[in-house]
Amino acid sequence: MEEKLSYEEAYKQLAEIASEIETETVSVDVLAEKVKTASMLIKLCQDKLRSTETEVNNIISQMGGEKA
Amino acid sequence: MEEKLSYEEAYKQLAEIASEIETETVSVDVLAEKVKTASMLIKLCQDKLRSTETEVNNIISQMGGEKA
Amino acid sequence: MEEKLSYEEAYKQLAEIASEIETETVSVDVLAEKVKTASMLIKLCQDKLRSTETEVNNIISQMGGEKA
Amino acid sequence: MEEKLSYEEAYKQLAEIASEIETETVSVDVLAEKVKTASMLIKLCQDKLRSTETEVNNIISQMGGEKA
Amino acid sequence: MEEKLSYEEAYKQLAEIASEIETETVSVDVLAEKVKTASMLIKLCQDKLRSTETEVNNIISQMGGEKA
Amino acid sequence: MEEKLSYEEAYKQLAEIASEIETETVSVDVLAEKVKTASMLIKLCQDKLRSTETEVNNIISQMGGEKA
Amino acid sequence: MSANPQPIRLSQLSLKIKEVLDNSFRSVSFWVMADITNHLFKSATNYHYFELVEKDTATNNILAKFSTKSWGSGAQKIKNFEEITGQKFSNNIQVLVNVIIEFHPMYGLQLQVMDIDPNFTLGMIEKQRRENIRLLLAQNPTFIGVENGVYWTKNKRLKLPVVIQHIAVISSGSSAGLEDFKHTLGKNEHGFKFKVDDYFTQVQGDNHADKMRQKLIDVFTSGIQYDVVVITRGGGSDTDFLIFDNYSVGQAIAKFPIPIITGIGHQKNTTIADLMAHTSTNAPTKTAEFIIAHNKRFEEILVQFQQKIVIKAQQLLSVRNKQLNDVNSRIKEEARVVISMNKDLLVKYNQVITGQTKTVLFNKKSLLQSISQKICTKPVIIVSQQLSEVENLDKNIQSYTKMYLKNAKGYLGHLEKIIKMSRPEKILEMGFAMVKHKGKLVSSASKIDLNDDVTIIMKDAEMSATIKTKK
Repeated sequence: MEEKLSYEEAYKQLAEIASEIETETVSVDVLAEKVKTASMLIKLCQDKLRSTETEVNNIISQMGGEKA
Repeated sequence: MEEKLSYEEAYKQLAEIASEIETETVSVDVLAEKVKTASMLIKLCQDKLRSTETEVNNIISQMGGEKA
Repeated sequence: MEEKLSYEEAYKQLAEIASEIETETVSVDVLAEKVKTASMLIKLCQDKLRSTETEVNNIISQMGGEKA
Repeated sequence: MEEKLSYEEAYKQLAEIASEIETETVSVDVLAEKVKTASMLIKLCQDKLRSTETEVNNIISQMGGEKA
Repeated sequence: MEEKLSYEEAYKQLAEIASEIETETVSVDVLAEKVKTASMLIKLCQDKLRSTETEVNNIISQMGGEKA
Repeated sequence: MEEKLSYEEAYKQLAEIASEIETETVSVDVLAEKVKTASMLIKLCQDKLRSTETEVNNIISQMGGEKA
Repeated sequence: MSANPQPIRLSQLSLKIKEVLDNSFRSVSFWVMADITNHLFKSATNYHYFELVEKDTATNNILAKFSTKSWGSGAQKIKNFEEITGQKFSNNIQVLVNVIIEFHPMYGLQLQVMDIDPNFTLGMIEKQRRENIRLLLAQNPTFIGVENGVYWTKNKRLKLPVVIQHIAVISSGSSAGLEDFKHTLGKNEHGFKFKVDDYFTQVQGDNHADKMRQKLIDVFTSGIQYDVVVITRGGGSDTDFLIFDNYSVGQAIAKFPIPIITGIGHQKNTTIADLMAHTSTNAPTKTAEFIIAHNKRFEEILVQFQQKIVIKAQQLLSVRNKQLNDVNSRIKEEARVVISMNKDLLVKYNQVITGQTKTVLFNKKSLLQSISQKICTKPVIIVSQQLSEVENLDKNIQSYTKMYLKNAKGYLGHLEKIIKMSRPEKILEMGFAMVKHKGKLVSSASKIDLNDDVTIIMKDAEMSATIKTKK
């Protein structure tokens, strides 16, 4: 997911998470995970906005590495 | 059972027990047992809430730190 | 019989006896026996109730302790 | 016969005799005999009532004792 | 015959005799005899009544004694 | 014949004679004879009445005696 | 004309012509519509050299042609014209010019432009522009249209990516506009980074339209996923913007599959390119600002999401916490209620059983006592009633018997009286006499004959007599 994460996809996921949390349809069981994902998506987008193509690729490959 | 019980499921069971006791469909014979189950479920939910809260706060403080 | 009698069953029998005595439909021939049974059922219910109360109070005080 | 006569049966017979005497449908020839039977039935009922009362009082006093 | 005559029968005959004499349907030839019979029947009834009275009083006094 | 004549028979014959005389169908020559017969019958009846009265009074006085 | 007259010098001829022309045209000028060809501008002397021609509209054959020049105030007018119209004074434009006619012995007949009407050209441009718009609408209904007076195109309907980071720029190489654009992007205060690919082409002159169209195709065929295409041209002294009103450029923009942002430093009318593009700005720096603002907006949305998620997550936890506490207290309370209720019920039953049992026994005793009383009292009454009835019968029998005997005596006395009254002695006493005949009492004289002896019996004597007469 992260490899190909576009701003659109990030936006969509963030909007979903925000809506789920707002409407309290998110379970407590996954709330922390959702918040974490959201924070990660925001960070990723912010980094990407301020990075050149090369830097972005580095960030993404690092993150990919962490996940693996 | 406790290990795998989700917060939502635990809460649902709690609400059912509360409703049963409230509508007096619970027999005195099983009242103590029901209250015991409830106490266990409450503990489980509280633990889950607290750990989620801690986790969420950690994420938030990390986010705040980066933003500042 | 007493050992296996549930609170509900005991209570039900008690209610029946009380109703018979209240409406004076009970025969004098069996009155003493009925009163004896009733006294036994009351004792049984009281014991069960007391033990349930103790148990419930213990659970609740444990819960309270954890919450404080 | 007396031994096995229930209170209810005895009372019923007694009531019949009382009714006969009251409506004067009893013959003088058997009047004394009827009165004798009645007196016997009254005795039987009184005895049964007294013994029931004693028994009931015992049970009740025991119940009260436990309750206090 | 007299021995086996019931009070009811005796009273009935007595009443018949009285009626016969009153309506003068009895012959002079048997009048004395009828009066004699009547006198005998009266005696019989009175005796029976008195013995019944005594007997009943005895029973009642016994009952009273027990009741007191 | 006279001895065996009942009061009823005697009274009946007497009444017939009286009736015959009254309706004057009797001839003068038999009248004396009828009157003679009648006076004899009257005597018989009077005797019977008297003896019955005496007898009845005796019975009654005996009864009264017993009653007193 | 007579042939071969006195020859004159060429200069004399040209003088004669000049004289004629001067006589005819010296004090007049003409407003002439014509096309320009062979234009040459000497900026040092501010001289325009060109030809005014008229072409046949059908055949395009030249119908008339004059060598023309303009300088001085005329050249100044042309400069004004260029500024007003945004149309460079050059070949192949149609103009309305005020000309005077000059004849020069050396250069021959020439027209000099004294004035030029910018409005005519503006009208022509506008006319052409409108025609182009009309054609665009008419010929490309699938991707160009107008709704409520507003144009839509396929490009306009594309969604801008949430972030614009990879940009293809179509501009003329090393133009000030491009520099402005890149500079503004590069120095943005948020630190956003961009990747800009240049696609150079001439961005002026109607005749370069095909090249610009080709550049768009190049962008498309590059295979690079550009976020947007920027078409930019700075303002400056250049006045030729006709390329942006070109039909084929407009058409290419309208159906281009990547959002196009125009940044054309244009003071005048919005160009067709602006109308067809996704977004139009009026300067390259504005385009850059637009893009930065767009990205900033996205970042703001991210921040908003962040805030919302943080707040709502905490709210959610707090709500769940409250729910849990509520359920907890409910269960505690209700468990106690259940127990206390059951206790009360047991107490009630206890009371019912102890209290009511005594009542039951008391009631049974009362019933028994009342029956017992009935049985004790009533028989005595019955016996005493019977005794008095028997006594009454006794008395009645006595009195009935006495009455009976008295009556019997009475009946007998009555009969006795009747019989006594009928005795013969009683009749004799009343004065009657009886007659005996042959020893028998007779009541009829039928059997007594004359002279029979009869006995007459009276009260006090019997007498014998003989019948003497009989009637």
